[in-house]
Amino acid sequence: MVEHPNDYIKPELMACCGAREIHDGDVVVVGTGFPAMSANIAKHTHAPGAVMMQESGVYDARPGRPALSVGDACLNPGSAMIGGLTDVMGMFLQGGWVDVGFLSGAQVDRYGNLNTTCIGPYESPRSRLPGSGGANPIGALARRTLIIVQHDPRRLAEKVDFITTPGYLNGPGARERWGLPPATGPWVIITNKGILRFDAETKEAYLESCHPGCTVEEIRKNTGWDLKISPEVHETEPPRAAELKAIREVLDPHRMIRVYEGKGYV
Amino acid sequence: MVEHPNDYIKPELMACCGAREIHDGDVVVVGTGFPAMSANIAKHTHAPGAVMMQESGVYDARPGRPALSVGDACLNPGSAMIGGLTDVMGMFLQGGWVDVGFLSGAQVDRYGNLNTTCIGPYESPRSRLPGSGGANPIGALARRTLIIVQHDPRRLAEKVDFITTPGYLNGPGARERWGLPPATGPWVIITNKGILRFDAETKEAYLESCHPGCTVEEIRKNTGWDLKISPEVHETEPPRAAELKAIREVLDPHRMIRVYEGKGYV
Amino acid sequence: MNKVMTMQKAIAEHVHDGDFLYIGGYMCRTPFSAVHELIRQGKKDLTITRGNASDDFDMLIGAGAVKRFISTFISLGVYGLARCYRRSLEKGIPHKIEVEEYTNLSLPMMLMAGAMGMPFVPVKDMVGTDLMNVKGFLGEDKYRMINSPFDGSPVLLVPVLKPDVGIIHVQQADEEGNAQMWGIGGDCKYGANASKKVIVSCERIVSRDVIGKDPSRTIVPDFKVVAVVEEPFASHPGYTPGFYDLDFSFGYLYQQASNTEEGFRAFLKEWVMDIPDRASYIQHYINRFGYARFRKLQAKFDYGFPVSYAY
Amino acid sequence: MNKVMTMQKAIAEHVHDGDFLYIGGYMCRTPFSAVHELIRQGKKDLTITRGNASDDFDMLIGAGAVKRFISTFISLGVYGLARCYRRSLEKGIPHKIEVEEYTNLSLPMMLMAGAMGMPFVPVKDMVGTDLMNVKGFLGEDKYRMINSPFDGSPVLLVPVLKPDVGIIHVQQADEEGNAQMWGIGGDCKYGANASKKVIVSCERIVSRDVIGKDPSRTIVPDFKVVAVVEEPFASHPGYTPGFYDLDFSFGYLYQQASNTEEGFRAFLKEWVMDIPDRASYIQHYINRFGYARFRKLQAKFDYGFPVSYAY
Repeated sequence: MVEHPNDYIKPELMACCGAREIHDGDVVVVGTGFPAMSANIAKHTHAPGAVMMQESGVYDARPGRPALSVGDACLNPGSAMIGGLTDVMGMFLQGGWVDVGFLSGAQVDRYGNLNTTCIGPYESPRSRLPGSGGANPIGALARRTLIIVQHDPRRLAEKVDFITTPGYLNGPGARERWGLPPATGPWVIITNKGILRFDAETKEAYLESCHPGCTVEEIRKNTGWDLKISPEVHETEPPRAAELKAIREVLDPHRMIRVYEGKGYV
Repeated sequence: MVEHPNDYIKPELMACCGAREIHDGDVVVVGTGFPAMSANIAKHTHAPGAVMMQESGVYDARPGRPALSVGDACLNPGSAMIGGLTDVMGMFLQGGWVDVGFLSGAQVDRYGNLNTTCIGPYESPRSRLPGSGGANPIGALARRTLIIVQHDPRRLAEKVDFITTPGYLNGPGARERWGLPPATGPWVIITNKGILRFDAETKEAYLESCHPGCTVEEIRKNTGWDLKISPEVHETEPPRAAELKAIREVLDPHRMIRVYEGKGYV
Repeated sequence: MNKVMTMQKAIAEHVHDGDFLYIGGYMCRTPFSAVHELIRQGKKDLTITRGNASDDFDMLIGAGAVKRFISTFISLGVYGLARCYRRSLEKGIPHKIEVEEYTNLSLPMMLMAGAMGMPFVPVKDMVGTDLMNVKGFLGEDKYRMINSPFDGSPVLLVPVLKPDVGIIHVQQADEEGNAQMWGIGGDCKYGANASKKVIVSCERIVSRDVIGKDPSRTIVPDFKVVAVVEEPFASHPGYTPGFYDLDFSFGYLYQQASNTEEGFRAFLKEWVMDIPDRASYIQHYINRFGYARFRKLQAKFDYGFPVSYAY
Repeated sequence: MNKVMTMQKAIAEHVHDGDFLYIGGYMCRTPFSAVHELIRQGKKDLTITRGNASDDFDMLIGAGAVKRFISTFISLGVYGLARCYRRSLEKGIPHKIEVEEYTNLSLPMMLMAGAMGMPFVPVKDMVGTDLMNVKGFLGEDKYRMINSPFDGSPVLLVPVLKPDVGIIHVQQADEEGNAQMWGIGGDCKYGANASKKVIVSCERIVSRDVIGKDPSRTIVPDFKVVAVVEEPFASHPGYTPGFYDLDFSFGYLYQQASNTEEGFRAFLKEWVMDIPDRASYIQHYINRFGYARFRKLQAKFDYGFPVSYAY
């Protein structure tokens, strides 16, 4: 019988939700913070054969401190392979070897389309954001894209101001029409309130589970579109003892994860 | 006043003819034997700034023995850069950085088209040869291709059995029509009997000079097409003392070049 | 030919107003001393590019040196959005730069294609998104969609990039410019080789013999290089593997300063305009923060194993 | 996952009749022990490729293992034309193989494009020559000419290659398959990474820690590798930088033997069919030619300098 200690914090729950989406043997493109944490939890629990890479060109890094960027100095010593962007983004991602990619964004819509380019009109943005970086190719080419985002109506928007990264675009068949590889696309949206999955037919995100303490109504109120609810909607499984053990004893002994409390994503 | 010792052998003369076609600062793709010898003579005399590379991926090798192939073990230690075929053939040659390439072949025609594929029909060859290797891209992309070949009517043929490597193809404008880079193509044909150059208008090879001891008649008789003769046809300048010094004291102290005596090329 | 010179001379002689510059680095091996020199010499109307830009590009934009930016991403990493970049695009301060946006797949492929002399290169990303709807100074040439002549499937073609000058920082180079690098590469190898000429700064100049002991580490051959500058600590506040770490607190200093236009100007005066060269920059760093903190940035000793290329 | 196994097992489990194989090497790091095992196990109907083929490909063709050859060039180097290749194409002995001919620019670009997931790749060579007039088993898909959608100029597009199995020999690898190489690369890195799975033979198996001390040397990551075979001297009569030299007299032996069909059969019996594995091959070499000659092939000591990736 699986144990669920109740002394966890929300970022730990979200990291565990991400970890559970990773299968043993998966090739995972990670960024920093949450994604790295989730992938490492998976590696230390149910997916010891999962392998990780950073878009900067690093494969199977052994950082001696938590990496604060995908190009961090601590990713160099001890990694299994270091090349450049054309190696990880080209040979591995475009080459079709990447199973899982983690993404976030300022806005995401019901089809999992992400915006990391601008708030407001592109030509005269209210807020100019960093741009695609590796997000667009990861969303275009990874088999399963895991989206981590804070749950509020501005972020889970009826319409994103700019589609930086392709989800299911304008719905069923759109990715195929554009020639994106088969069996790729958004897999799940993990928020600080619940977990959304994508309907196989409509490609629209629906609510699968509410995190402990969150209600369906609260989540609907905080979603920018008329969110559909799974008939089997249930409570998100809290962090397991083994997952928390991995986080607290191995991955994050200094509990740096606390900095994410109150924030939804990295 | 330049000294011309008369104790040279024919391969030394041919190597010197090749050397004189290399300008200071040229980037040269060399093979083995003659081409390497010619490039090194140039480097030790009038073109100290010339640099050499092998298609196998080696740049500025410092071989401790004469390389017997472009992938020879002796090309590894001491070279300035080692990559792969896409580095030398791709980044340097197709990238537009190569000034001079040396080529040879079983047949060459009046337009400098070369055959290293087959003698006889392609589908049922009398003699099947190695194929293009790096020859086609060098002939297509190097600014000046230097062709070294033994002078007989079968090799300097009216028609080559197979165009492996582009010279001027079927004449003026052909390279341009195929989109080959401007200001590239065959520059000279150096044989064991004389030196042929290409007419700026007709793109046809004509006799510029006869090696000491060879006559225009003999050369015409040994050419497979009706070879045009330059009005200023003259005797090829014999090896200079400085050139022979470089060969005998620096590059080839064991006189391995003797093995080429009687043969026209490597 | 010995190409060793000062950064001042390298930038003055080889970079001209209006040039298209590839500037390498990925937090890793940022050629920051060259970036400072570009600003000091008041270069302007530059077009700049690389995948994943950071504080160095933000500084060039804030200083008004940039006209156009072929971009994939720009941020201050842990310190969030790039302030000068935002001011330029949101408020036109000091002026609004023109941006052409690609991704960390397509842009490196465009540099690779430039290095390899290809006419264009097919990529699988970008399709279906607004990245295809916004076109900057490249206009219709930002990309072309075709149907594959092999199987008819839709294929996105992007153009090649051939910068006028490539500027990179590496661990070591010889006097003629053979440049050797290890660790995170970003798009450095292809960006430099796609460029018409290359300026190399390095932590140390080594003999040609040292280069020849490990030629597989060389990413740019000397014949492409026009200047070699021995510039230890050149990447600061970025890092160079085997030499020094990222300077996180300096990154914070830049973020705080660049929050306001005045703060940015003051930062530029103190760390760039009033500083003649990299040695003085380090001197100023030590005066301001103390040698102990400078020392702390130096890399730990953790050497690997030598190899042989002999026969 | 530990993937260390014998070459016998690696070839038996991972190579099937009719497979498309990329076999690396360029005289340098030829995976000859794998080639012998392919012949010993009587694999047939293989399609094989790499730029600049040599005696290993000639032997596979002579042994009747090959149906198709995607080629740029094949010879015995200093020892002239490839005998078995000629017999196959001139006389149909043992059978006539099908050849698809490219060049040392286009074929490596096709492997690079395969590794990078491109749909096709533009190249600047081949145009205007008979290489465009002869089409083998790829038929019309050998290439396509288009006008550039950017500027209308004629552009040759060649297809990508995605071999079923890549077989390479490197200096060192760890038990999971992270493979490290230095020296002449040929088209090894892209050929291996273009393949659906990779068999790695190496001069020595090293720990993951040793790999991590110099990760920039890694050319194939473990997740693409299905078998790791520790096989010292595997390239003989080819060479491996830092380990042993080319064996010129053995090359002459092969040339002389392969001059006739009978001679080739006898050579195959003595050096392949009657030999169970690489250790026995070396044993036989020493018995036949003496340890002194074997010793002479070992590389001189000429190590370079270690580097650090630390921060």
